[in-house]
Amino acid sequence: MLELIFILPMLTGLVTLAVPPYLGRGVLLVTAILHFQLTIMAWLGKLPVYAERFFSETPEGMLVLLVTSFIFLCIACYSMRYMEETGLSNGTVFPGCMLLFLGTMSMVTLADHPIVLWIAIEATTLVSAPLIFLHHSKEALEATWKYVLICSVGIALALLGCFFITLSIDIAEIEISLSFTFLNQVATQLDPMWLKVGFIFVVIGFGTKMGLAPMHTWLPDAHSQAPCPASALLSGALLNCAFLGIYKVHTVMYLAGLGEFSGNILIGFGLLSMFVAGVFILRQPDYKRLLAYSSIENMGIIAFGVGIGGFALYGAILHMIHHSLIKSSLFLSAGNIHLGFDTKIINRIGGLIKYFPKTFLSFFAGFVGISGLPPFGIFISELFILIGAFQTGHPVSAILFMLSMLLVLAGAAQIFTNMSFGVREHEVLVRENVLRIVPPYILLLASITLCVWMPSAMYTAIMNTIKIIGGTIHG
Amino acid sequence: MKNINDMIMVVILLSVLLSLASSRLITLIKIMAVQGFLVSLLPLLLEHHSSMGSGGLIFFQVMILTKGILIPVLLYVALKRIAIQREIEPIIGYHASLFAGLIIILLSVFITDRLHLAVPSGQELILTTAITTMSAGFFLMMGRKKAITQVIGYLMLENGIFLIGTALIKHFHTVYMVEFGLLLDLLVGVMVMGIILHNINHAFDDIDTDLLNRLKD
Amino acid sequence: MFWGIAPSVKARLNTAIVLEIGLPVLADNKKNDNQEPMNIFLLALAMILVGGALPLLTYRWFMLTKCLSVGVTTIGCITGFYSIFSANADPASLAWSWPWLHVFTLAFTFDSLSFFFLLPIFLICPLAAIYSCFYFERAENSLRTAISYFFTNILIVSMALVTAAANMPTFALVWEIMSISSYFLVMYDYEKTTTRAAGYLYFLFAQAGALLIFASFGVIFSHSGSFDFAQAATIPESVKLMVFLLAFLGFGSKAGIFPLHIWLPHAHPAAPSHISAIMSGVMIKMGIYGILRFYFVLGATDIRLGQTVLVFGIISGLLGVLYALGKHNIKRLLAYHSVENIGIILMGAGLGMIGVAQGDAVMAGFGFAGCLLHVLNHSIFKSLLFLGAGAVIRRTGTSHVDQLGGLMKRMPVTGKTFLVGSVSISGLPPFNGFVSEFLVYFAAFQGLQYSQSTLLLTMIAIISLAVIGGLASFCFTKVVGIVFLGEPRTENARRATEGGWAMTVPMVLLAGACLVIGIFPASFIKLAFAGLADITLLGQVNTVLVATIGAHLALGSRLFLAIIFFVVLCRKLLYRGKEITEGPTWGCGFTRPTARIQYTGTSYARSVVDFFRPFVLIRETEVRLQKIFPKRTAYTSRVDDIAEAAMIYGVAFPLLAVLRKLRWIQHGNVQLYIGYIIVAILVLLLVLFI
Amino acid sequence: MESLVSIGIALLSAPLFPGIILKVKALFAGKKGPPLLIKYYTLLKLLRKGSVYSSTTTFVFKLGPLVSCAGGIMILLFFPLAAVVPVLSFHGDVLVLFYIMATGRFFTIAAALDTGSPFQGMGAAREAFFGTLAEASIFAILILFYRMTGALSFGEYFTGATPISLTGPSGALLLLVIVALFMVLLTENSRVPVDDPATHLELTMIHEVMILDHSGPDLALIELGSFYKLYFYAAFLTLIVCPLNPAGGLLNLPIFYGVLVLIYVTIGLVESTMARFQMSLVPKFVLASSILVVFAAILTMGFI
Repeated sequence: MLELIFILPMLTGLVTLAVPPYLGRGVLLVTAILHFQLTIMAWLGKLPVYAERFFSETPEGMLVLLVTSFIFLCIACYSMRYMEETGLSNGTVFPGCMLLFLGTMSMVTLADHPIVLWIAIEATTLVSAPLIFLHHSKEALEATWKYVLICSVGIALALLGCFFITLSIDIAEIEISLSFTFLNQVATQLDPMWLKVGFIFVVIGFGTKMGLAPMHTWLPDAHSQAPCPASALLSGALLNCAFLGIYKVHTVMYLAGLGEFSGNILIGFGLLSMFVAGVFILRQPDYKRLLAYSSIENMGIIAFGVGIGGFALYGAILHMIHHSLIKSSLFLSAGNIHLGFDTKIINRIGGLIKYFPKTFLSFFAGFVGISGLPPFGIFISELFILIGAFQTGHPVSAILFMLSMLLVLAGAAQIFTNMSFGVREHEVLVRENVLRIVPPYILLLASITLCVWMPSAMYTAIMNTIKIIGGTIHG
Repeated sequence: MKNINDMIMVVILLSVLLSLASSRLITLIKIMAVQGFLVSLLPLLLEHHSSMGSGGLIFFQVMILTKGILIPVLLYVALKRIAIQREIEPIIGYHASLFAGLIIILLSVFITDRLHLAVPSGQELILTTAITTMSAGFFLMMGRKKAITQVIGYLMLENGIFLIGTALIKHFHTVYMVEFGLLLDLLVGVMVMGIILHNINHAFDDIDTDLLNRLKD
Repeated sequence: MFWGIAPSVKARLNTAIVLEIGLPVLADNKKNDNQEPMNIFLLALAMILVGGALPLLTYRWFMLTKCLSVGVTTIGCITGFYSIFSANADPASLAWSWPWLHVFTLAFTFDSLSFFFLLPIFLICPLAAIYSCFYFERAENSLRTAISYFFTNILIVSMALVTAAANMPTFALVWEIMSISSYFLVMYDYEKTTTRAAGYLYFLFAQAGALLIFASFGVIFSHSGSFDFAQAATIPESVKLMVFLLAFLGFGSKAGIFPLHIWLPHAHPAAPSHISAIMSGVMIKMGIYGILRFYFVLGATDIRLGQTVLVFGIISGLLGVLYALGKHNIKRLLAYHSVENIGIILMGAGLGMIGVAQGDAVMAGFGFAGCLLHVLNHSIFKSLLFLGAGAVIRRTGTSHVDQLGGLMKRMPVTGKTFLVGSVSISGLPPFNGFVSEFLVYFAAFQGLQYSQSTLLLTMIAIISLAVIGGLASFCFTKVVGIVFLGEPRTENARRATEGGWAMTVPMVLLAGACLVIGIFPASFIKLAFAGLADITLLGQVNTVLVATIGAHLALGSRLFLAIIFFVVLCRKLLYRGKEITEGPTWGCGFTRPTARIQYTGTSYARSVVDFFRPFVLIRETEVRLQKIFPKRTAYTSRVDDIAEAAMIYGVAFPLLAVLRKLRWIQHGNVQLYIGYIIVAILVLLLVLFI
Repeated sequence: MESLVSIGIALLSAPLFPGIILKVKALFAGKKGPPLLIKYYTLLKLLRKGSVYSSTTTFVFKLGPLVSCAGGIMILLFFPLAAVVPVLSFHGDVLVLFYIMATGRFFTIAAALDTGSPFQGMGAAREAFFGTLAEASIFAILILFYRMTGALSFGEYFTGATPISLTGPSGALLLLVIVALFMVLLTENSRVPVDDPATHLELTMIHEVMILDHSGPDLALIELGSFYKLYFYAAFLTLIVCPLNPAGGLLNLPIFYGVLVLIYVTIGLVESTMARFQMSLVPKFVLASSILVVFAAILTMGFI
C-alpha cells in the first residue's frame, strides 16, 4: 500500500510525541530507515496505490519522494548527535515533528488530488512550525510567527487557486472527479480564463512556500532560526514539495495550451528570486541566512528552468535533486560550525580549515557544488538551463539569469572564502564528530555520483516527468 | 430563498465594514463570530446545494459550530489570557479604514462585473462578497499592529475563500475535501497561532508586531 | 512502464513527441584500428592522476610524498609526450568517447591544434613539478603540499583534456574542472588576506567567463541543434559574430585580455611560484586555445572577428607592458607581462583572422603560426621567469623589486637563467621570443598591402608591436638591473643563496629551450605550421616561404652569435697580459655611497609611466620638506590599473550602493511582507486582464 | 667582392666621421679643434690600456660592450653601403637588425645598471625610454617603405627592383622621412638636442653617463659600436637623400661618402647652433618624428 509511505512516519511521529524522549531519537532513525526502504520499494513498483482517487505514483512525485527520503535519512543520522550536543535532546517535539514533517511531505509527493496536495502542504507548515520554534528564543518566536502567518496566507491563496481551477472545470461543464490525472486529460477543454487565474493564485500560494520572491520573506528568518537539521529539511525537502504543487498545475496549464503564459510567469518569478537572493547574499552577515537566500536563488533557478521548458526543464529537475542534496549538506555543515563556534555571524568566523578541517571539506565542497562547478551535479543542470534558455529563444532572460547568477556568486564566494580560509582566533566549543561529519559527506557524494552516473530508473523517471510538457521541444 | 441569500450577504458585507471600523478587540471577535456563522450558513441556502445529503448537512453544522462558536471562543480565551495593554492600534486609522472598505467593495463590484460572463449566473453578489471579505482580511493583516488582529484578518481571508469554495463550485467533485481541509486548516492554524501568540506575549509582554522586527537584513 | 499512471495518461505519454536530445554525432564512428596511441595517452593521464592522488595517502612522509608525486607526474608527462609523437601522423586515431548521464557523450578527439597546445602542458608541468620539490620545503605543511600536488595534477589532466574536448558538455566539464582546481592552487597561502582576495577575484572571473562560454554554447546549440563542435559551422553567418564575441570574452577572462585581466596580477603573486608558472605559462593559454578553436569550428570569415581580436590584442599588449613597468612586486610585474604577451598572441591571431577574411593564405598562415609559436615561447620563458622569481622570493623573503639587488652574484644560476628569460620575453634575438614576434610582424606587413581599415589596423599593430617590444625590454632591464645587478638593498637580499638543484635544473632547461628555439627557429616555425595542419580554413601554406623564413632567421641569430663570439675573441686578445684592477663604482663625487642611493625600479620606470599618463593612474603621497632642518621625508607612488579602477569605482561601488539600498526589502515588517504578496497578485492579475 | 670591399671601408672609416662633427663644432666656436683622426687616437689609447672594474659588477657589465659592438657590426653587414649589394640580405632582415640593435641597447643598459650607480641608472632609464620611442618612428618608416617597395630588407630598399628614390612614385613623402630619420638619428645616437655628449654634468647625461665605469678595451668596444651605429644611420639617410644606381659599383663610393660627410657636417651644424632640449621635451621631439612618418604612411593610401 503506497499510502504507508506517509502513514508510517505520521503514526510514529504521533507516537514519538507520547513516548519518553530517549526513545524518540531511536524511533526517528528507525522510521527514517523504514521510510527509505518503503520508498525504494515504491520505486521498484511493489506498492500499489490504495486510494486511487487521491493518490497516485507520478514520476515527479517519486523523484521528490526519493530525494526527501534520502535526505531525511542523512539528517536523522546527523541529528542523533546534534540534538544531544545542542542540549535539545530532552524534548520529544523535535523527533515527533520531524517525523510528522516527513509524513506530510511524503503525502505531498504522492497526492494526486489538488485539495489533498493542498492539505498536505498546509500540514507541513503546521508541523514544521514547532521545529522552527525549537530554540525558544525571541528571534525564533518571531521567525515562527512570520513563517506561520505568511505561509498560511500564501497557502490560503493557493486554495483559492485550486478553487478557481475547479471552477474552470465547472464552467466548461465537464463531469470528472477532481485530480491532476484527470485534469491533465481534459486540459484542453478547461476554461482558460479561470485556469489562468487559478494558476496565478497557485503560483503565488505555493510560491510563498517555495520561497519565490517577493513572497520569500519568511524563508531567511525561518531557516536561520530553525536548528540546522530542520533547516536542512526545510530547504532540501519542503521547498521541493511546494515546487511540486506549482509544477503539477503548470503541467495542466501546458496541456491546456497555456504553457507560455504560465512559463513566462515562472520565468519572471525565477529571475526576480535570483536577483533578490543576490542582493541579500552580497555582504550577508549571517551564514544561515546566506544559505537560506541561496535556497531562494536556487528555487528561482528551478522556476526559471521550468518556465523556459524543453532542455531547461530537464535541467530544472536535475537542479532540484542536486540542490536538495547539496543544500542540505551545507546546512548540516553549518550546524557543525554553529555548534563549534556558537555564532551565526560571518564576521566572527574564520579559519574553518584550521579548526574544523573535516567540516571545512564538506562546507567548501558544498559551496563549490552550489556555485555550479563540477564534479557536482548543479554544474550540469545550470548548463542545461542556460543552453535551454537560448535554445527556446529567451536570450534576454538568459542574460538576466547569468547576471543574477554572477551576483550571487560574487556574494557567496566572498563569504565562503572568508569563513573557510580567513584568519581568526577561536575557542572551539564542540569538536567534530563522526556522526555529524559523515551525513554531509554522503549527501555530497550522492550529488557527485549522480553527476557521474545516473541510474537508468531515475533517468527514465526524469524523462517521463518532462515528456508531458517538453513534447514540442526537439534537439 | 434568493432574498435570504442576498440579505445574508449584505450582512456579511456590513460585518466586514464594521470590523474595519471597530476599535476594540472584543468587538472584533464578536463581529467575527457573526461573520463566521453567516458564511457557513450561506452554502446551505444556495440552490445548487439543495440536493445535499445528510453527511453534507452534518458537515455544515460542524462548520457553523466551529466558525461561529469554537474559534471565537478560542480567540476570546486567548484575549483574556494575554493582558492587552492597548487596544487595536491601527497603522491606518479607522476612518481611513472604513473609507478603504468602501473602496474595496466598489472594486469588488467592478471586478465581478468584469468577470460577468465567466461566472455561473446569478451569483455575482457572492463573488463580490467573497472578494470584499478577502481584501478586507488582507487589509486587517496589513493595517493593524497587534498580532491577534492579524489572526483575525487571516480568519476573514479564510471566510472569503470559503465563500468562493463552497458557494461557487459544484459539489460533487470535492467530496467534502474542501470543507475538511478548511476546517483542519482553520482549527490547527488558529491553535498554532494561538500558541505562538501566547508565547509572543510571554516573551515580549505584548503582542505588538513592532516588537517582531528583529530579523531583517 | 512501471509507473502506476492511469492508462489514459500512459497513452498520452506514448503519443507525446519524444524529447530528442541532440546526441552528438561521434567523430569516430568508424572502427578505430589503432588503439595504441589512445591507450598510451590515457595511461599518461592516469599516471598523472595517480601522481596527484598518491600524496594524499602518503603525506605523513613529506620527502617521500614529494618524490613520489613528482616522479610519477614527470613520467606521466613524458608518456604523454610520447603518445603525442607516436600519434603525430594521424591525430584522429587518438579519439575516444564515453556516454555520460544518458544524455551526453564525453567525446575527445585530437587534431594538430590540440597537439600543439599539449606541448607546453607536457613540457612545463613536469619542470614545475620538479621545481616544487625544493620550493615546498616546510614539512609542517605536508598535507597542504599534498593537496596542492593533487590539484596541480588535476589541473594538468584537465588542461590536457580541454585541448581534446570534442563537444560542448565535455568542454564545459573539463574547463570548469580546470578553473576550480587552479582556484585551489591559488589559495595555497590562504592565511594571507591578499591571497584570499586574489582567489576570490579569480573565482569570479573564471565563473563569469565560463558563463559567457556556456552562453555561446547555448546560442550555437539553438541554431545547430547539436552539441558537437563539428556541427557548429552550420549556424547562420549572422549569428557567428555574436557567438564568437561571447566566447571571446569568456575565454578572454581566462586568458587575461584587457580589461578582463584584473584577476591575473592578483592571482599570480598569490600562488606558489611554480603554480604561477603553470598558470601563466600554460593555463591562460587554454583561453587562447578556446578562442582559436571557436574561430576554427565556427569557420567564420567575417573580417570584424579578426579586427576585434586584433584591437583587443593591441590594447592588452600596450597596457599590459605599461602596467608591468609601474609595478614593483616582481610576480605582479610578470603577471602584467602575461597580459602583454597574451596581447601579442592575440595580435597574431587577429592578423591571421584578417588574413583569412582577405583570403590571404600567407598573412593567415603567418599570423596564426606566430600566435601559436608565441604561445609555446611564452610558456617557456614566462615559466622560466616565474620559477626564477620564485627562487628569489623564497631565498630573500621579499617580492618587492626595490628591496632586492645584487643577486646575480649570490644566485648565479637563477640570475643567468633569468637574464635569458628577460631577453627572450623582450623579444630580442637570438632568443625564442623574437622568432614568434617576427612571424607576427611578417603577417602584419603582409596586411599592409590592403587598404582602409585593414591597412590602418595593421599599421597600428606594427607600431604597437614595436613599442611593446621596446617597453618590454625597458621593463626587463629594470627587473634584471634592479633585482640581480647592483648592490643588495636590504640585508635579506645580501644573505640570499642559490636554491637547490631541483630549483635550478628546470630553469636551466627552460633557458636552454629559449636559446635552442632562437638558434634553430626553422624546425619550430615548421612545428607551429604543423599545429595548423588540420585547419582547412587557412588555405594552402607556402612551405617554401616557411622554410626560407626559418633559414633566414636561423642565419640572423647564428650570425649574431658568431659576431659576438668574434668580438669576445678580440676582447680576449686585447686583454692578454693587461692589468685588471678592481675598485668601487665611480660615485660621481659622492664619497660615501650606500646601497640605498641606487636607482630604484620606481624611479627607473617613472618617466615612461608618466608619458602614458591618461592610461595609467599614478597616485603619489609625499611629505614635503618644510623646516630648515627637516627630520624625515617620505615619498611613495603607486601605479593603478585603469581597468581595475574602473571596475572598482565604476562598477562595483555604485552597484554595491544600489544593492545596499535594495536591502530595504527585507525590513522585518510582517505587514509589508503581506503587502508584497498582494502586490504580486495585483501585478499578475493586471498582466492577465490588460 | 665589391660588397666585402665596401663593408671593409665602412668598418675602418667609421671612427673618422665623428671627428668631422667635432671639427665642425670647433670651427663654429672659433677654435681650431682636434685633429680629424682624433677618434682613432682615442681608440688606440684605450686599446692599449688595462681596465678597472667596479667590485659591484658581474659578467653582465662586460657583456654590454660586446653585444652593442657586435650589433653595430652586424647591421653594417646587411646594409647596401654606397648602393653596393650588401654582403647578406633576406626578406625581413630589417626587423632582425633593428631588434639586434635593441638587444645591444638592452645589454648596454643592463651593464649600466650593473654598476649600482644612481647616475648610470638615470642615464639608462632615459636611454631606454627614448630608444623605445625612436623604435616607433623606425617601424613607421619601415611601414612606409613596405608600402612603397613591398620589401623588408635594406638590400631591397636601395638595390632592389623598385628602389626608393625621391623621384619615384610618392617620392615626395620621403622628405618627411628624411626629417624624421634625422631626428631619430639624433635620438638614437645621443646627439644634441637630445643629449649632449660633451657635457660634464652626470645628471644631465644620457649615453655618456652609462659608460662611466667602462674603461680600456671595453670602452673602446662601446665607442666602436656607437660609431657603427651612427655610421649606419647616416648611411641610411644618405641613400634616401641621394639614391644611387646599384650598377655603379664601387664608383658610387665617392658620391656616397661625399653625401655622408655632408650629413655629419649637418649634425655638427645642428650641435653648434642648437641648445639641448629640456629633458621633458625630448619625448615630444621623438614623438614628432614618428608622427611625421605615420602621417606619410597614411598619405600612401592616396598615392598607392
